[in-house]
Amino acid sequence: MPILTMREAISQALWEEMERDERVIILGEEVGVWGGTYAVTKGFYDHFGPERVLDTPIAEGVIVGAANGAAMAGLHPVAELMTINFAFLAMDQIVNHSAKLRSMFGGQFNMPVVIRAVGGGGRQLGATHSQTPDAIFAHFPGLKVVAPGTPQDAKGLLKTAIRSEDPVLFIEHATLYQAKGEVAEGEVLEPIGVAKIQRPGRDVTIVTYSKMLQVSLQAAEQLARQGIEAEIVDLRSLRPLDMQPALDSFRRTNRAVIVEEGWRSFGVGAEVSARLYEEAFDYADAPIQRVAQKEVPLPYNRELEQAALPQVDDILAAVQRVL
Amino acid sequence: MPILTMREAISQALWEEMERDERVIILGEEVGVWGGTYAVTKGFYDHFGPERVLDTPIAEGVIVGAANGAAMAGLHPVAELMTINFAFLAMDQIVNHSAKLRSMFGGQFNMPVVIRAVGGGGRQLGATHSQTPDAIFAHFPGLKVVAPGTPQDAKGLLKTAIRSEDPVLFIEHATLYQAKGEVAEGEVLEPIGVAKIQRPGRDVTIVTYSKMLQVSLQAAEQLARQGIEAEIVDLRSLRPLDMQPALDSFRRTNRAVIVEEGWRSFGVGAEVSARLYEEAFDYADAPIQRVAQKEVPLPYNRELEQAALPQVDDILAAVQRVL
Amino acid sequence: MYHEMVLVRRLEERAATLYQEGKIGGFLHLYIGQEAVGTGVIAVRQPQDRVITAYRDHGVALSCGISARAVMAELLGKATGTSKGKGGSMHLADVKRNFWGGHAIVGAHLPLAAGMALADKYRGSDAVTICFFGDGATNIGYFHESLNLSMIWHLPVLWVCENNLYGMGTSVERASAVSQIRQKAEGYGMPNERGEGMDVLQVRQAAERSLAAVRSDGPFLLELVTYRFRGHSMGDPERYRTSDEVQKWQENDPIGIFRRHLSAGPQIKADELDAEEARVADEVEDAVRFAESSPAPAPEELFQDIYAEPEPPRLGSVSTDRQGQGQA
Amino acid sequence: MYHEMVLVRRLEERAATLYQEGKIGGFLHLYIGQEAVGTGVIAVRQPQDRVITAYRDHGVALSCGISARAVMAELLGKATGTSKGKGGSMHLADVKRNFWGGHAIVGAHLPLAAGMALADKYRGSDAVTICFFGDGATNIGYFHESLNLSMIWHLPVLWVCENNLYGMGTSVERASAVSQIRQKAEGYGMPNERGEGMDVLQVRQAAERSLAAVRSDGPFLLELVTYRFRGHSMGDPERYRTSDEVQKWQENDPIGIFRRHLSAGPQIKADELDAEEARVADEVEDAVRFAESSPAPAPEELFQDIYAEPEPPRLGSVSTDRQGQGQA
Ligand SMILES: Cc1ncc(C[n+]2csc(CCOP(=O)(O)OP(=O)(O)O)c2C)c(N)n1
Ligand SMILES: Cc1ncc(C[n+]2csc(CCOP(=O)(O)OP(=O)(O)O)c2C)c(N)n1
Ligand SMILES: [Mg+2]
Ligand SMILES: [Mg+2]
Repeated sequence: MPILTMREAISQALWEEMERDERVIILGEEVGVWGGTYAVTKGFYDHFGPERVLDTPIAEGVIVGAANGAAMAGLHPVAELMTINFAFLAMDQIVNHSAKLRSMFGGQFNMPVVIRAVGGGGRQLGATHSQTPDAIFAHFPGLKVVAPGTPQDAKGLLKTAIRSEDPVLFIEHATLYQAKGEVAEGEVLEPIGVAKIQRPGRDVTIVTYSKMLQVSLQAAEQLARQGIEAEIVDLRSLRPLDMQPALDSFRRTNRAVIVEEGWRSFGVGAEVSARLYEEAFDYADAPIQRVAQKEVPLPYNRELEQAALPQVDDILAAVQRVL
Repeated sequence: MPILTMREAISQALWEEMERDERVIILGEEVGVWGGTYAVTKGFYDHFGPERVLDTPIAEGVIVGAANGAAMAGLHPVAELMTINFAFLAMDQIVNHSAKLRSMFGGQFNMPVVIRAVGGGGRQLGATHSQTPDAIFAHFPGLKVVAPGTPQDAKGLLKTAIRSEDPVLFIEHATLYQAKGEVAEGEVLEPIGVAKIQRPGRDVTIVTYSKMLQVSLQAAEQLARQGIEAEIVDLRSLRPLDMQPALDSFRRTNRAVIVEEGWRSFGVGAEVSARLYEEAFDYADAPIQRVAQKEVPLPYNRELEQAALPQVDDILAAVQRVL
Repeated sequence: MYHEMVLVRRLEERAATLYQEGKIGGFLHLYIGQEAVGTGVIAVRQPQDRVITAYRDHGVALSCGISARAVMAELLGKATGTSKGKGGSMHLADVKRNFWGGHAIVGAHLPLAAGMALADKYRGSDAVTICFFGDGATNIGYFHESLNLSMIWHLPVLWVCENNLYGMGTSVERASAVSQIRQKAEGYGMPNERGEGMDVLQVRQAAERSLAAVRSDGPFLLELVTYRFRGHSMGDPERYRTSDEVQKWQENDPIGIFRRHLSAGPQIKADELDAEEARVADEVEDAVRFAESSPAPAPEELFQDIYAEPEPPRLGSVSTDRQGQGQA
Repeated sequence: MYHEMVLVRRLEERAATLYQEGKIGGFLHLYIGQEAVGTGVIAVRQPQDRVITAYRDHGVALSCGISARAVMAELLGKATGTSKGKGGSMHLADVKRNFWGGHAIVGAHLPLAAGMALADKYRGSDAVTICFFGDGATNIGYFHESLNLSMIWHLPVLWVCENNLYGMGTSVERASAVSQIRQKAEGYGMPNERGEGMDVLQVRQAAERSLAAVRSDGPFLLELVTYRFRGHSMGDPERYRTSDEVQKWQENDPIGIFRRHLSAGPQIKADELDAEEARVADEVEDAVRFAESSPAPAPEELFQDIYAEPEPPRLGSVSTDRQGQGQA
């Protein structure tokens, strides 16, 4: 199978869906002439033209709002938020409109909008530009929240999201664009709302997603050298949240560690932990551990920032606590 | 002790702090001439004048943003958001600015701002006007999130919040304003970040806050008639989240039910459940239960809306599951 | 148009009493006094033109051709309502009639209007999106972002500001740097007009001109000065205005003005108008009967309509569903 | 002012190389080409006047009197930096010098400026808040809400738009309905002026006039037309503009223009200016030495400064702290 970077996989998904369906348009800051601040839409403007690749003013509220309106009118717009930190400026459009309009009007129309947003820390961008607030968006029924951790999933999930008749917040990770991985030939489609075992193992269950999937896989390598086989469950989407693979794994290993990049409190790990206990209380041989970001606004200084972000060693320590 | 309604208690807290400290001003939609849409600031405009009670345009971004700026300059502004649903229009100011400016600039200045927001469902206001998204704000370090469930706490916590040098999101509940309770005479101050046992009991621990405290107390009454004594822990603030009383109680009862009005997934119950297990794993005799809102945008129709909101019966059923 | 205006008036008067009786819940914002605006503007729209407005939407909904029955049923939260009883007074809509709602977050529907117009333009349709909003909504960021976008992208939107002089209890003068909303359009170099909003014939003319302008040259801001005779919503103390002021405005009641116009003309007799009013009265009573006898939405409806697509099957097996996960 | 402008230029040129060497991380937005704006405007501010700007803040920080050492140390993330190494290039600040930062969310500091001015007005101070922002920032809702509020409340804010013709890669014409930013002020009835931004003397005059206008009559929008010679930030492909265009602008380099002014006058000799440049070179090297030899923030600093008040004691006892709860 061909090896692609995350960037190439996402770019291919967008390109293929735009070729496939005239209803797909892209709008956002610097998606056109610039080619995307992360070069994801490089070449799109020249190929698809300014009618389908729209550079917007710096105005997140109307970027998502106009995408919502275009979706109401039957297009399948892909709105790009330069980073998920700016999603807070479009919060009302995302949680009050993308997520609610369909049901509030009794299902009269669909909201086939995709909101792409780049998240994650680790690039010394300071407190307002380094967040991983994925969990808060997953709190809202009506929305679907997808966050792939491999090129295969990025391509397959984004294509599914664009074809979907429902609103999808598609979260990419700024430090994963260079990550490489195999991507199947031909039509690649992955279902939204289905978690996936990314590494089999018998000793401990690690539940994670997005960038932390890669960090968890590194931790698993080291654990393997110590004879500890970690099974890694990639949630892939936070809403719908598919707990089945994690539950099946936990019922076998009886030990779980949840790894997320965002802050611990009211984060993804809390929900996953609560559900594991709700569904498999009797299988827990040790307290489920959460590995997450220290609860601080991320500082600029590199060492401080790295100290705040979850590292391989944090995962290893958490695994030791459950064994 | 005098009996006050929640409205009177909140109004008194604001009034007393404005009398006490010239740095306190109020700004928001309809806080002045109208007297507050929930009549909390009735009479303030005439007494304190337009310089201290400012009617704003409908522009939540600049309401909270101007409050942030005034706080940077040393005032203790109280910004009122007509409902917490509109906080999404000020999301960037709340989570990127109120919560982060102090640490991002190395502690050069404080952010003594209070953001009052009315939340909660049950009034047939439809999907965009009925939310209880408290948990998502509690996800952000730098912010303090307070949500009282009794008049005594409302008065004492709001006064502390206004005197605080840190940013506080103070969440009131639209259907609690008429709720009555005893409020101590004289200076009433309650600490932020300290949970409280609102009802002692030996059989099961119910962890809750805000409106659901009242609903849980009703459930406890019924349980008492069946000979089941529920201990009710009121979190009072979600950040800081004081787990000590809940942990102490759980270690005694070995059974816990968490009750919140908001949606279950990625909500308050998830975090509390995760922490109870992390700290008191060996004390759990039954899976901790979460009682929360059904995961739907709240509909207008009264029966459907009530079916989605947590009721006394849901709490009773959850308690049965843990006993 | 006379029938329409009287229908709005009577239906809302009836709704007010039903609200007092507790049969209507939530918020109820009456359009009474502003009927000429919605009626006059929508009178000139073509079928392909989309309409979207804020929560004060009963009049606009009826003008778009939604039946009194469907409106009243929605107010009573019935399954036969425009939004199956899930939206309520603030969220009427009927996309078959190109009426896209009823939106309760102030200003938030302006970006939606821009987006719908973008879609029509993209498809090469000559449809215009007519977006109604209040004076208070022109102070929020959405207004700025949407008008700017509509200009740079030449989006076919007719921006209609219903300036009823107050946003809740705050007068335009206290909330807006300029008291003529039309002046805000100058900041975008957008053609604009400020017109009389109580005389439906003048409204219709202004709407005709501006709608034509949008079809040929792009966005246009039409400000119509009007007044709401009732409180902002039910239970408004109205401390912010005097009863004199209200009375003075009530003297040019849009229905009265139009009735005078009609009676002035030769063809229409007063008794015909009275007959019209009688027909409206029947229509409203029929709507109330229909609504009251309509079924409430079924309990399962709570979990319907949230997503267009079912969840992947496997999720169903997670027994948290039993605990009310619903669509999560 | 000459010293100041040259200092900004040289310090940033040095910062650019340090960025290439990986000693500076994150984003680095250079002010090179726009020095006349910050220098000329801040030259006329009184000590009580507050200054706030966006992330392109090195020049404004230096003009406010922050030492090259403190700026360079912040860029290198050192404990001796303006923000203890926690803010970085985009978040310089020194409230003792009434410089309130460096803000990285486009437009978000405009409401902060309005609020600071509100506080000064409330206290009866005659301080003015000077708020710098880019052309791109004038399309976001914050701009609209803040300018409107400043008008209705007569807040003493001097709104200074640094129109460098682009917001990242998007030209003013493509992003804004009006290419003259000053025209947006008309929508608020706000006095305004569009001026030359490359000649520091003209800038200073315009700033003097407009600052006086704010002190006497309230908010004023001053648009200064300028140009950034470098990319938006490090690693900008610059597909959106031609090198010819950049070259043409570089011909009226603000430092060159000012140098010609000075040399024209009788009192200043060219060699004095050269000596000045030499002093600046030393100052920059000293700043780099200082920054590089400064200590990094201590590990404990990670949990400091987040809250002004310690948490209630009891919380400490919850052992989740051990697991890195930090201040939660
Ligand atoms: C973002 C937001 N803020 C506040 C409110 C509460 N609110 C509902 S209607 C209204 C007044 C709107 O005034 P205007 O736009 O003039 O419309 P009118 O009611 O006069 O028709 C307010 C403040 C809201 N619904 N949404
Ligand atoms: C709300 C928000 N959206 C997008 C960005 C990304 N961004 C940073 S700078 C910038 C361009 C700003 O242009 P302008 O206001 O003209 O300032 P200039 O860079 O030209 O000085 C953008 C889009 C951001 N920081 N904040
Ligand atoms: Mg109005
Ligand atoms: Mg610019």
